[in-house]
Amino acid sequence: MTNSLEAPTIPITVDFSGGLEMLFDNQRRYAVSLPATDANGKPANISFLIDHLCRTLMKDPRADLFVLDRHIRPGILVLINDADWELEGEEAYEIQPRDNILFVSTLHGG
Amino acid sequence: MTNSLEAPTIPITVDFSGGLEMLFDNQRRYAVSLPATDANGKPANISFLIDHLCRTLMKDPRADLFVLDRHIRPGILVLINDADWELEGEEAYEIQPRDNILFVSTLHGG
Amino acid sequence: HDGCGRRLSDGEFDRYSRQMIVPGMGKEGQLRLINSRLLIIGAGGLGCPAGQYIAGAGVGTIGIVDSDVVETSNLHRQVGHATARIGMKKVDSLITHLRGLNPLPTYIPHPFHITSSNAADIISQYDLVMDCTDNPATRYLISDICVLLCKPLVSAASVQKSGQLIVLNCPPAPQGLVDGKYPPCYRCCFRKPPPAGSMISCGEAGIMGPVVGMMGVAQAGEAIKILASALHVPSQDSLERNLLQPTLLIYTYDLESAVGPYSFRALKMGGRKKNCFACGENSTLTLSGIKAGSPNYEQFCSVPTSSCKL
Amino acid sequence: HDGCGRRLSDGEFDRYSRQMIVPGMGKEGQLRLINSRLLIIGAGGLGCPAGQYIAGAGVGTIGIVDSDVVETSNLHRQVGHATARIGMKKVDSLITHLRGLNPLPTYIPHPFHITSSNAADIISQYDLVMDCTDNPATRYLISDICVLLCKPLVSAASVQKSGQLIVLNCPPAPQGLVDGKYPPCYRCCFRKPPPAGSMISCGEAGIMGPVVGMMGVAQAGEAIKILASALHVPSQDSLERNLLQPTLLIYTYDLESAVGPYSFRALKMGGRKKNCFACGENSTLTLSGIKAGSPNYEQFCSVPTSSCKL
Ligand SMILES: [Zn+2]
Ligand SMILES: [Zn+2]
Repeated sequence: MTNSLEAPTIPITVDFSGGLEMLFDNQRRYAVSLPATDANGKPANISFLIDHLCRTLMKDPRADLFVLDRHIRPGILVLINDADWELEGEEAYEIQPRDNILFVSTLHGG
Repeated sequence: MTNSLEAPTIPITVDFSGGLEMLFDNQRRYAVSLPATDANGKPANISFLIDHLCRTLMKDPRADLFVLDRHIRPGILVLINDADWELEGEEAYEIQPRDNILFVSTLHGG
Repeated sequence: HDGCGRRLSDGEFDRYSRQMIVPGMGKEGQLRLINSRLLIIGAGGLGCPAGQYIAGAGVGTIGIVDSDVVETSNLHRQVGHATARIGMKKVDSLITHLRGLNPLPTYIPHPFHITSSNAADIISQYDLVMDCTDNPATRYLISDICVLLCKPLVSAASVQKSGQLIVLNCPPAPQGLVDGKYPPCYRCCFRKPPPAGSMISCGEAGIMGPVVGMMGVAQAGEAIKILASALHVPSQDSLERNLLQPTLLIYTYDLESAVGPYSFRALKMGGRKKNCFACGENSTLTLSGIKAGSPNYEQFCSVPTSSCKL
Repeated sequence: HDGCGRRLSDGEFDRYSRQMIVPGMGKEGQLRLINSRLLIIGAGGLGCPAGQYIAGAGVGTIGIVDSDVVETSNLHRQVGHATARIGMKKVDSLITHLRGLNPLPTYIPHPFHITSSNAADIISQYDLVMDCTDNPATRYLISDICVLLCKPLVSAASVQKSGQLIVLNCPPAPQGLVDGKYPPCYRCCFRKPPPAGSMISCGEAGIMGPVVGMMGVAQAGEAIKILASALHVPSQDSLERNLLQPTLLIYTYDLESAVGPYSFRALKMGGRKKNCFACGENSTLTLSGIKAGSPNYEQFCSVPTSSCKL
């Protein structure tokens, strides 16, 4: 499959919480049309989504507050349909239509 | 369609909150297999569901705390998939598979 | 004229700095709070925690209505009172506590019942009302007056292990205005009260302190955002903000299991109803009518005012 | 031996009657609370409201750990302190307030930092721990000690307009027990701390009072149910109750709109992890090791202990 404009996409929602929304133009929820496959034709997974978000939605120069070494930075939880991504396969989880992916920064204040 | 044991049913969940759970054996959530049609062959609606709940699930002699004159008693909100039933057609709303119907008693204490 | 141009004193700046640096609050939001007048009706399980955060945040004028006196059985949940103040009027006891926390606001005690006769006179002195009462008749009365006086109403209730919260009439729109999307009043959401005897009374049902506490703090949170963001000022802008999705928050506490997926539910309610008795297009509700005894709230609710003060 | 057979005094009965009649609480639950020992670590924005409801509910012994003194900038959210007590140790200030609310519990001040050296000695004196602190190093330390001493931990945190709450290690299971479904510890859920500098510090981020207040009250609610229902007592029965669905509650406050569908979310977390550094099957974590300085929590978190006390 080529990266043509007609490449199929997966409709999902992406949420940012716990302060991460500040990195994404202070918007908490995005409707995202995610390319269904990555450059190698493999089904879009969480890794690919994170990469996609950095390329298309990140409005802040401080990308390292979201991603470190191409992985989500420590201290950010990833929730797939409100379940910890560790229950779903982490970065390898293949995105399904209408999935909700939530990125939430863990808090320490009190 | 007859009322045979093989009559098709609609799988839904029914929740009770705000104290109404006390009328239903202190259980907050029930998985209900609702007959798809009423005795007259009309699709199951909220009215039919309320009647069905009184016949099959109500464990308390105080049925009038839930139903008055075959209508839900004043002071109880009915939520269809977390939306006020007035947005969905009230008693005439036709139940869909996997619907969640919530009955919640309005509170006045404080 | 709204006083939002003045400087903050050093004392104010010290005290409010941690909330002023929150994005969206700022000096402007803080001055709006300082220049606001807020009425808490009920100094019990909801009014105590609500009052603490309202006073802490620096709302400039805080009125409190309650006719009761502090009793021992209040103190597991009415955390703005104290054992040494048992027997004192609740308004005086709570103001004592709040003034100790923050001496800067002006505190106004209204040590009597809110009634059809006095409700409009009291509520007209404030910008926003918090319903922290404990019986349906008073809840309908307060909402009706708020409709007629164009005041936003932050309403909460709690019994036993359940709590409810809803922001009503915000931003306020004049009675009878129904062509478009306007926010509901209490009657739009709860058209009829429960029949006499069907309510699980708080005296027999009991109440868990943190349940009513959560609702009281949540009320303060809603009131602070409304005043600080000027969401209570009628304007096209405020109407467009998503207060137009009226939400009833319900909290269900379970003694047998930890917080879980159904502890909190946000229920989508409708907007203003064309045929609403209070705010709808043919409403005959008036301030003078209410003062003269029409409608009769006690009769409408068919129950005596609850004798259990939560 | 648990004291649950004794009678309630008239004073206790008066004070606690409204919560004792809640189904599932009763005299038995009340006596369990009275016979419980609870530790609040942090007397700030979380610890103040949490302490009010813990004291109000009648938990018999309440310890409070904090080394700070009350400052003016605390008072918009730390509602258990007072302007007249600025400069006083927070533990003494909060105990003054709580004793005024309810003189019956025994209050134990621990007016110093919790550290690797003293944590086990303090925590071992209590049945349940509430983490109301403000920095990751302390949070990992507290959780590790709770794992080793088999104490349930009710953990909350809040910054700016967000709050989080999770019940951990409840019912407690011995370190290394992983064949089956056991509840997670803090490290199971939050394996690695954020790198230095990536945290939005509370000093620059600010904090809304009702947001941290909601989390503190919610913590009290979870702690009360655990103690009153004996969910902290290891047993097959308590393991079968649905604490096995560990839930992270997140609260998002929006200054621009009223409470709505995403204000609260209940996130499903995993259970105990086999490879957890603290509670997993090959864990080398010990009390003596911690006391001797291993692991080094400050280094693990790579950040100095936060200087902003919420
Ligand atoms: Zn209305
Ligand atoms: Zn662990």
